[in-house]
Amino acid sequence: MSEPLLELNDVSVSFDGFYALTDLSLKLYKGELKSIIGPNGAGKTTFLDVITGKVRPTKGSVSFKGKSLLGVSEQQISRNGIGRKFQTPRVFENLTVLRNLELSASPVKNAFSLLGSGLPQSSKDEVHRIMNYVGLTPFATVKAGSLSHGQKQWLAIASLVAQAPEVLLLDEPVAGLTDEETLRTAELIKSLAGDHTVVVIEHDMEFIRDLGFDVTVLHQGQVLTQGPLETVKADPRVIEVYLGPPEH
Amino acid sequence: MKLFQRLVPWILLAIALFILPAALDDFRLNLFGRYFALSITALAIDLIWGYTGLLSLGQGIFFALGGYAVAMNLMLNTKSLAGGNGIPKFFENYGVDQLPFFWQPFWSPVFALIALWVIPAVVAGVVGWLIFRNRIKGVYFSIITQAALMVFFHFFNGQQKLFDGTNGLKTSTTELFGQLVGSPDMQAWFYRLTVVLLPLAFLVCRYFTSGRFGDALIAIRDDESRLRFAGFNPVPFKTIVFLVAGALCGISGALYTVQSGIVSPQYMSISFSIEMVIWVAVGGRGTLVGPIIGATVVNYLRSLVSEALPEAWLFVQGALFIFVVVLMPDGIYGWITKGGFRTFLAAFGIAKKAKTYPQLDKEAIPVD
Amino acid sequence: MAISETTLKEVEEMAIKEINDAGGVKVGGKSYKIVAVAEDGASDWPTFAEKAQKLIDSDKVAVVFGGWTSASRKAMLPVFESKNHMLFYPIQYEGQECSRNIFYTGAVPNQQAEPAVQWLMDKFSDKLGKKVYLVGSDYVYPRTANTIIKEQMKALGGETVGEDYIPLGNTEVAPIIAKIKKAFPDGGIIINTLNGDSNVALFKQFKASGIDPAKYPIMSFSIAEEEIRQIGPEYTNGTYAAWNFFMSLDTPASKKFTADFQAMYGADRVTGDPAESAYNMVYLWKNAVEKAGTFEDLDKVRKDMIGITFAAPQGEIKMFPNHHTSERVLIGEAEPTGQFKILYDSVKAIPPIPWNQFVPETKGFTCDWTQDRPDAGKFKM
Amino acid sequence: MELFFSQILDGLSIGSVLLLAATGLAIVFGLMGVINLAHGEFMMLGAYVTYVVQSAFKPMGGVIFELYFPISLVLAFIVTGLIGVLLERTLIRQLYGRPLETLLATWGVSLILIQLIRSVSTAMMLGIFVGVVVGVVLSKLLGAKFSEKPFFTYLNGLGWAVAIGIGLIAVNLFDQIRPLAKPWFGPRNIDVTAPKWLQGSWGMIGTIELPGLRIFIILLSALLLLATYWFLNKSVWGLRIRAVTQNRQMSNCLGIPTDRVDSITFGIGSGLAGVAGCAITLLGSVGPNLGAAYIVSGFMVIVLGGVGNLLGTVLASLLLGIIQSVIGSGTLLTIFPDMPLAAKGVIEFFATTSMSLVLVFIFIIVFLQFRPNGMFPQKGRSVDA
Repeated sequence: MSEPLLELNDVSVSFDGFYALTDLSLKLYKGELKSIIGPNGAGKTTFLDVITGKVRPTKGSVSFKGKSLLGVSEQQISRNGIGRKFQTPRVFENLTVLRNLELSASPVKNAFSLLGSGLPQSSKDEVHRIMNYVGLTPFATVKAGSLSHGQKQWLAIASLVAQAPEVLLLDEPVAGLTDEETLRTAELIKSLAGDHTVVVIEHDMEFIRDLGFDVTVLHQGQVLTQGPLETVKADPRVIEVYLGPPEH
Repeated sequence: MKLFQRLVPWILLAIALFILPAALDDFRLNLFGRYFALSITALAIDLIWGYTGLLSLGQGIFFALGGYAVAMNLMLNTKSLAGGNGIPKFFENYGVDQLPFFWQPFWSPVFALIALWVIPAVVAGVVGWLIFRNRIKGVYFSIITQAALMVFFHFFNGQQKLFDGTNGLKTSTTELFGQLVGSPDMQAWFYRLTVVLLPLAFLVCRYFTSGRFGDALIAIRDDESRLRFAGFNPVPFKTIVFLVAGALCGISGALYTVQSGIVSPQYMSISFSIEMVIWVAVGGRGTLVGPIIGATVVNYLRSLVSEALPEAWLFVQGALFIFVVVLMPDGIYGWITKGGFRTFLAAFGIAKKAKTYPQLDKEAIPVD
Repeated sequence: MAISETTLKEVEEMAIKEINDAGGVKVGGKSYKIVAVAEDGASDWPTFAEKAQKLIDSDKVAVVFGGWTSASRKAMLPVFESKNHMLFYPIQYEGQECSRNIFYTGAVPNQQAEPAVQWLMDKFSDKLGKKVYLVGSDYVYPRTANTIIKEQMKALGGETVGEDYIPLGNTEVAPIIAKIKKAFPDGGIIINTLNGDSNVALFKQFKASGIDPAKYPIMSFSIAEEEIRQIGPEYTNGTYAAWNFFMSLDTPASKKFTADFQAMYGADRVTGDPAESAYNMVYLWKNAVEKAGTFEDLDKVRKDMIGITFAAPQGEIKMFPNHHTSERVLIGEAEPTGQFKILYDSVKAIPPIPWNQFVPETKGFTCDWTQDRPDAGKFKM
Repeated sequence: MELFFSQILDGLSIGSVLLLAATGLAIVFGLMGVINLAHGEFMMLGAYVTYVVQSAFKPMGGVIFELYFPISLVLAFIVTGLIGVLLERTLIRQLYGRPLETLLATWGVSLILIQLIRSVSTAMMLGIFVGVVVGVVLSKLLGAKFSEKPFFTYLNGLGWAVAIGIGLIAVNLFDQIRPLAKPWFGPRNIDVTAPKWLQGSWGMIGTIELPGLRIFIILLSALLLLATYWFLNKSVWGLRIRAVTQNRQMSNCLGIPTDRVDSITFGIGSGLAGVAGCAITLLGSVGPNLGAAYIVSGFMVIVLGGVGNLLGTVLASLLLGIIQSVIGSGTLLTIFPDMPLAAKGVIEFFATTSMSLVLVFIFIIVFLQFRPNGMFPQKGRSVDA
């Protein structure tokens, strides 16, 4: 294979002596689709924090397209093409659905240019397409704060898509959704694959199966194992991590 | 409701331009001129707090800087106030016989007119950038702006030799175009000037809060770090609005100074800057008409109460803070526009209950 | 700061009540009752200016009595000058001012500070040398008063070893105590022009740091009986103050004044110089109005005010052409009772000299509003 | 050397006053996230408690009078603590998680407390009592009849407005009776005299005077700090408080009465303010405006030290105290007499009380450029959720 798009090398993150990540190394290639699972405290969210510049690793290196991401600000990483959806859906509650999406879709992010020009027509069309796809068009002029939890999840995902990043990092995209909504979200994410690199963090095994992505298991800040879901599920180490050591 | 919201600013302007001057005596009209000057500060605070979520407790700095700029120019250009060396008399009290260097450019009225908003803007820009750059926000931002306010207060208060210290600079006996600034005629002109500048300030604020820039401001207020992950750097946005707010406060301070006849370090007292916030809260933050109503109503109330029962004002003011924060977080204007009045009538069975979100009522959640 | 302004309001109301009870002000054969409109400046200079404006424009008052601290007067002065109105200011102040629109019934430095410095030198210079340390609040009165004291010390062949200013209302005086101890390791004379709350801190912390009045004579210009009550007599005991009136002044007029005041406001209350001065100004105005035969024609009242006398609690005082009154000079030592033991008494009233004659910039200047000249407020003698 | 020691002593004593003011704030701000702008006014209440206790002891005289001070320290803690609990139960409780709102509301409280102390009289207290009783009764009556109706909230508000009106009328009526109308304290400053054993000097070390009350305040602030530390880290309630701070819902599930924990935390913070106010009567004036002087510096200390960290609070207050004393007294000039003229000019410019304050604030702002979260920032994932 060619050069990895995103590469983590020996990354450790410690909070006051507690190691959230220990010597984690991981490669992500262009167009790759990956699910990350692991028990609570395995370092899944910290892993995303490191990539998106929210947390600076104590040691190790992170690079995107061959360039280091250490010390690069969140906004710059985002502009470089790494987008992230948070664990709890974070939307701008006092902006309407449409404006939430338009803000994310804006190709210029600079304060002065935002003062002058409007959104280009192409972006507007794109916003409407996405909004329509996630079924939020009837709510275009509703403030995001008054949407239901599931709708907020979709708006968050839609905003991420509107940002048009190369790498999409989705932290628990179906938490708190109904089965039906989960199904739809899986379809949405699958439809995004192909031209995007997608990383999904989830607990919901049904959902992971629906996605059909390769799975990486994190445990105590390290990669435990990788591979297709069925293989991983059969791995005794994974069973031990999830269910505790086998009793004798 | 929409029509009402659109009409309100025009109604207010008409009242200020035609009805008040006819109805009030010189002194009261002058007071209203001051309230409108303060309304510009309220607009500025709404811009940074109501829209962007930055609660600054230091707007007094910029207010006073604007006031000092205009007062320095007026004092320099008034012959009757000059002492032996042709410089303002108060310098003699402290044995200063040479005009401090930074007073020099204030001889020029053009410079003063520019300085009264550029200096506050620059100070706000620098202070704001230093704070925002370090991602200091929320209450820390409030406390640090308060500290900055104390720096300026102690500096102006302690420098008798540079600014006449705690005494402040007086403008009523200064001259402008050969007339006493304190004369009724001049005051009437300052009133008109204020009533013209206030809508301009309103338009400036609307320019910044409508459109995509305004969306970004609201996004900063709602979830700043999320905005970063969307690729926006909040620092320039915040610096720009803080700078604009600083400039507006400077203009407001200058207008207030010429109408009250004095600028003193007390404009940088802690309580004054916190009061400014309550004007916005009472009127309705996050709306542009609200702060104007708030500043005018609260200050008018203050004049009335402190004249009738001086001891009661602190009680009233304190109660106002608590009432607005706990029971009326949207303020007067917000309460009305958000249907508070209709809900009120509906509660008594007089009007139909307002539909909160008509779209939601349709149960239009598409599920395939 | 609100240490004792309210007393002035009370004493003015007392004077007004006395005048009204005696039939009011007699103008042109008719008697008028005085109606008082009270406004609170709230220790805030811009508010003083605003309220003065309101009294003149809205309430259309005949005269304004009031002000506390020179900063408040300086804030009101432009209002009175631009509206050509009339203000009576009751507190001792730094001089170097002579407004056509203000009458000053408190002491100027030649009626308080200068005799006090002279007295300190006469009494202590053998033991402690001709050296003084100046402590004051950071505003115009202490700054200007100390400029005058420094010039006077120079003229007396003495020396000012240090001066320090505390922002109004500040109560941290530890650095100043350190400086004083450095300047005077074994005692020396301290002149205190602090105003308001800082005084309490100063006296409490002086005592704790062993700055004992026996070794460090302290002369204060803003500590009257009322302030002593608020600081605590234990802390001020043995320090000195210079005033034009003390409650302990043993004359029938003084005793009557205090008795009347206590009858009206309670036996536990005290009078003092600022109160007496506030009382005097109401009567001076009444006498002038009766002489002028009008209270509306302010120019006439202003003209007839000159030369008006009043049998004040301190003795007879007179309004001079420079709009200041003559004053009796007294120096007292604070006692554990909170009263002053009078150590020096000029007996006769000293004429006021608003433009100070020790300071080179104003030496030789005078003020005379009876003269018809544009610079009547300040001209070379 | 001697100069050095006396500077340290001065710095310590200024710092210890800051520390006294900041300890309670640090608890309330650090543990509850509440910006209590009425903290200064709680100090003021503590000072007034001291005054009341002193006045009560005055007639007894002699040795008993000398004991009034320790008693007022304890009473100041209890009284202001209880008022703090009351405030928490009525107002602060409604504003958790909205620090900016607590800031504005507590500022309102501070204004009311200032004016209350100025104008409180028996007549006023009776009037307030009448108003509250009428209000509660009206609210109960209306509640019994209309609590289900949609307009109940407005009606209840109207009921309270009526109660306030009746209360005001009652105040005016009671005011007619002269002994009732006399203000308890009035707007003037009041005099609190330290007991004899605190007034003078406690002897000398070399040539350095040891001012009794300064030493006392240093010891007191150290003692309070230790007590606070012990309480938070070793006592059962301290454990509960820390648990609630870290995870409110979890604590609730574990059966910790979070309501009471909140009240106790706020009460202790307020009580500490009361003790600080009591101690401050030794140093300065006692009046309705006492609090304003300390509140800003208190917050500076916390921001500089790092929120929720007692060690940071201690170091920050001492650091600020020492800067203020060294700069304000112009000691640098004495230590380095041969410095260049320009530097000398600068130091002289700042060697006044007000300019040393300016320098302290500038120092804090510059410091935060390098350490935006103070000396000891809170670490971990929860900082920026």
